[in-house]
Amino acid sequence: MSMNRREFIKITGLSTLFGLAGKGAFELLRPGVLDAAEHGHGHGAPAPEEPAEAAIRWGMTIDVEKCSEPGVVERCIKACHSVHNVPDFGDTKNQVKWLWEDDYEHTFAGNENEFMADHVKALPFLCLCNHCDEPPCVRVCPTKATFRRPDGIVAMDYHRCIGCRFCMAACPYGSRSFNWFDPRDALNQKEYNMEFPTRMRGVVEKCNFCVERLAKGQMPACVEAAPQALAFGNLADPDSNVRQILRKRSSMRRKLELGSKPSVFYLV
Amino acid sequence: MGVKVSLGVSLGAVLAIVAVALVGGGVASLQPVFGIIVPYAAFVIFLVGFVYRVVDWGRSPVPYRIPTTCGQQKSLPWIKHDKIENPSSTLGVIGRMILEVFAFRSLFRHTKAEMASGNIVYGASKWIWLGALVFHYSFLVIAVRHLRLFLEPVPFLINGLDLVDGMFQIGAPTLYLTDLLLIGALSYLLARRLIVPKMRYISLANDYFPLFLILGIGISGVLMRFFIRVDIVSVKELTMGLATLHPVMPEGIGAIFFVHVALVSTLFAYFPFSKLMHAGGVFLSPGRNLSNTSRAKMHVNPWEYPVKIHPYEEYENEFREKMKNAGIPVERE
Amino acid sequence: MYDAWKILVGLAIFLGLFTFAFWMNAGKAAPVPEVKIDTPEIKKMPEPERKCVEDKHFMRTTHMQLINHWRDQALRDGDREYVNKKGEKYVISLQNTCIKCHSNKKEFCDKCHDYAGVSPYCWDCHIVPPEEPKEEPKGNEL
Amino acid sequence: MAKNPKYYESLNIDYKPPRGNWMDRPIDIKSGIYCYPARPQVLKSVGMNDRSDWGKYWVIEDEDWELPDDWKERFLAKMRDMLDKYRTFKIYMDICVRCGACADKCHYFLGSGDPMNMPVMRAELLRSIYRGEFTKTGKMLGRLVGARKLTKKALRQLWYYMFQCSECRRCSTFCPYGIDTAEITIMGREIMNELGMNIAWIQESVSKCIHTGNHLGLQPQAYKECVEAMLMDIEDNVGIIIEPTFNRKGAEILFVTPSGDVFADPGIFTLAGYLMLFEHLGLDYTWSTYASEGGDFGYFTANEMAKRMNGKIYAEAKRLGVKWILGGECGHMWRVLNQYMTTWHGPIDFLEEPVSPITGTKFENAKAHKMVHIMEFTADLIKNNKLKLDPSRNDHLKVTYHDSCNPSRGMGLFEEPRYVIKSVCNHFYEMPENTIREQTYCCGSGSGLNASENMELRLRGGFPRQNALRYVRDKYGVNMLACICAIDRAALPPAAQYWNPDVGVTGVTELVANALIMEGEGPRTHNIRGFEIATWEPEP
Repeated sequence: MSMNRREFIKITGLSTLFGLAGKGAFELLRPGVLDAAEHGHGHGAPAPEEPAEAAIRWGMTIDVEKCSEPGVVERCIKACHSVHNVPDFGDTKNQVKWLWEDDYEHTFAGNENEFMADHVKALPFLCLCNHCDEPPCVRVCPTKATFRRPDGIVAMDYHRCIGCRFCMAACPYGSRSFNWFDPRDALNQKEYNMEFPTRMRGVVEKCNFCVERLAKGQMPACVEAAPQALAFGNLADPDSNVRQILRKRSSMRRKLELGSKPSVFYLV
Repeated sequence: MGVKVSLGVSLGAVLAIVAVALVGGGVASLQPVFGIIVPYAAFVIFLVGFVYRVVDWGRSPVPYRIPTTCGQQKSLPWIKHDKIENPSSTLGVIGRMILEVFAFRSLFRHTKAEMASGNIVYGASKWIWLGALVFHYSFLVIAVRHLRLFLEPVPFLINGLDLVDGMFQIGAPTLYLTDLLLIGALSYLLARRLIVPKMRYISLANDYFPLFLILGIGISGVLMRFFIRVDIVSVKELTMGLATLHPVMPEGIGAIFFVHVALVSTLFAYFPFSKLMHAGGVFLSPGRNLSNTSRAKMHVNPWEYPVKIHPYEEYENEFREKMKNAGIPVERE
Repeated sequence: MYDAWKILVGLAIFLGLFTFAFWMNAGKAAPVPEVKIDTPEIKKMPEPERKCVEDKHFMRTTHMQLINHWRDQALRDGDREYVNKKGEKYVISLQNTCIKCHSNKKEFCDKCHDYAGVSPYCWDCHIVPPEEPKEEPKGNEL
Repeated sequence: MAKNPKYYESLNIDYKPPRGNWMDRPIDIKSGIYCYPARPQVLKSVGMNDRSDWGKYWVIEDEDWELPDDWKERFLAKMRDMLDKYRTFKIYMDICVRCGACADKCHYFLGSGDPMNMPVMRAELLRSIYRGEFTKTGKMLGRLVGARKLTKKALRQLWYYMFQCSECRRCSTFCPYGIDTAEITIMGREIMNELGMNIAWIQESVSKCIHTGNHLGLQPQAYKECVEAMLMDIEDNVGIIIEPTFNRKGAEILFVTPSGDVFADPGIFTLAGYLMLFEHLGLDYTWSTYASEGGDFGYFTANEMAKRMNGKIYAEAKRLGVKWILGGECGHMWRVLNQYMTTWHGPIDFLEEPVSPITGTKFENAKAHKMVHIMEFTADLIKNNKLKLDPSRNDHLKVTYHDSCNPSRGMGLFEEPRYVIKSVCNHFYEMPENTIREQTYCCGSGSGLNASENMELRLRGGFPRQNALRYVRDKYGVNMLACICAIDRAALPPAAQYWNPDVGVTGVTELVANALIMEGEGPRTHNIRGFEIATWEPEP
């Protein structure tokens, strides 16, 4: 555990303070230092801020028609929510959701295909965090609790979340939920997934593309639950499964006009 | 003996204490000296010295009732009396003292006067008030927080204070706000003495020394919490030993702990002999703790003695003829 | 002494405040907590393998910083492998590495934390393993 | 008289102190700043610690101040005695943290830039001796802890700066511990008084007062003449004939005012104001030639001397058999009356609790003391509609009010004079808030420093007040500065002449008398000063 500059800053909590006070101020005082410190750190991975050709960009394809098969959507949602200890408060107002079902009009509100086939309009759409390439939620987070990993996953550090909900306002897809109550009140203690933590009251949460499973070489829980409908892979690799699928099938992405570059593709 | 000497001596003294503690704390056989004997001795010096100083002040009476009046006196019933700034009752005095002790009321009045193109201009200047207030309150919270090492079980309120102080939950162990504030405020108070020419002129080594000392206490504490870790359970074993009067010296406590303790002990022992006695003095200062009622009630001076007042008889004897000529009545024709 | 009554009351308050801890502790012993490492998971291990990721002294003084560092390493950098001073590798996970062995929070974590007045917020999110009912302390054992 | 600094020179004040330790600086005793020393024979005449046993006259410029061989022992014995007698002294020596809150609050510092005039340094002069001679740490560590031994140099320095403090207490308002530098100065002066080291201006006044009853040394017939001199003016300008009484037994009220009011312009117009007001009310009162001084220059020498001088007032009240005492407009007179008088002489059971014979108001705040301030008295009259007033007679005046420092910070008399002024003047403007009420400035000449040889000090010390005055003069056209202190009325005119040449100085009671519609008065075309009201331009 050698102590480099970034760690020093982190341990004393100054990085957060600088985050709050504006990194710009620090830049003014010591131009380049911060960048150098951040770039100098790490395990070979470039810092998240760095725009560079990444080797990995995780993405997902959702075959909408296959999702309409009975039980698929429910199975996916249950798999996701139970593995991540997502609470169910039973009402939409306080709902916490990582993966959920919505209809065509809501999913593509504002840029519906003008004369979309009727049967498509009637299909259920699985919604989740789009793990955007240009995530607006990351830009607004004052504590950097939300950040974009080098592999394209938009991740959250719940320890840092202060519950300001700027990210919820910034996300165009409604992918984020706020814990108005202690989530453990709405979870069955006997059904806890002991390998994954819960959240606490006052923080925002969302889909994490199952980073903890990817680390163990597993597929995301939803993909595992419905392999016929969902596919997951590296969008940066032209030969990956998802790229091959996308080469063959026509797809849609949500709210492309916003320029956030979602990584979830709906196959229609 | 200029600023450099004062600064050098003060800083040198603090560094010397650090050095002695580092060396001594590193030697196992000396650890009981630095961990037990020195703290006990310093604490006793503090208590006895403090009480002695206050009692010594008490041995001198307050012969006259002369508080500074910073507001309207109590006079005619229709004139609004300033009960706090010019108290006429014990209650008013208590109010004034509470404001003074807990909010540094008088320091809050602080303005700065400067010359600008031939005129004196006055500016609000609350920084010294803020710096002093932040320093004192941070120090208080830090001191109270340390009770977790001297009480078992740790009272709910102390744990609560700990949580509030670490409420930003930055890092682990969590960063205390008061640690930042204390060191920030002390740095301000020190910088002010060094940078402002007037302050530099009036500052003595015994102004710099306590600043360096408390700064040293703060820095060694922060180092111990975040950088040069010590086993807190062993530390509490030691501190509980002190607090239960059954001192024990656990093994394996790092030297940084002894540095911290040595500096704190120095502060305790230094306190009664220094300007830090303002902590007791502020309560006893007759400039603020008296009511302005000497016209309504007689204040008795224990050593008052009669004096020779030029008697009227002598006066009349000397000027009788002149008085009679001027038509001024006299006692004896 | 003049105003003796007022001054003595003030001094009594002063002495009371500063010797508060002595009075509170009078006649009490404050035994140092002993942590238990007799969880089923640890018992399963053969004696020589019963060791934590780092040595005991390091863990006692610095575990919180290690965990904090782990958090950032795993969560922010996606690096879930910890190499200790001896070069041994461990998976970085509070839930799956630390608590797997130390499944007795009450007897292991809380003992010292309560003693030292430390209230870590780990358990706000991380799940405390259910402890076997017979290990629950029965009332006050004073 | 010392050469006064030119206006622009005075403005060239640098508040930045020199480098280095103050203890190393040579003492530069400047003429124009200090007052002449007291003469041994004057001290002797009042039985004070005279210098007759070593006898030499004392020349300020000399390095050697003709001190007795045992001067150190005398000084330190007196200091020990004072420390044992005054808790204030001990605490104020011990608890200063040198926070610097007082540094730029002193009018002498603001007017001179001399760093030793920062109140904290003035106190350090004595505090350093306290540390070096009375504390163990000071004896051991010496200069390191700001301690020094009592030397002739230290004594000279102490004397020089203790007589550059007018004991106005402005600094103590800002001190977080209420350390009252005025008290430290009082202690310092009293200790040095033990060596006969006082100043002529104070000591001559003390001597005269002990002898004749007033600082000016007016013998009874002269005092009476001075008062009566105003009667003709009043007759001319108001058309009223007044016949005041002196030393009259059986009067209800004894009136005591500083003798400055009977002698010098513009105080005499305040005196005329008293006469007219009391005549109008038909007050049963008397003047006294024996207790013909409210002020107390003894206060600037030693506690005992202050008490000796002040004692005449009660002695005279007792002799004449009055019911209570009314006090005129004066500064340190009222500080002494308020803070010391009852303790010195009390309990005062030969007088009655003061009740206004006109309104029946009981002055409960003076229950034990039995003495009422003229502003309290007049404010009560106006509030109860007992005075017919025509404030338009003061319409040619744009008035501002100088809170005289002693009644402000030694008493808290803020609203009464304002109420009175606003009732008798239509044009009243406050000076900036940092310069009034509890933050008011001294006139620059208080505590016996209104001699003429120290005019530079007085003008420099008067600068902050005059600077504030100039602000309202320029902004509102203020042309009259009202005050309730005789030293103000003596000291503000020369300072105003220097800094604000077109602003006059007046006592508040003069304004009252000018506005007062008296029964049987003639046509009021002229004010008390004898100027035609319509065309009058105030002269300083």
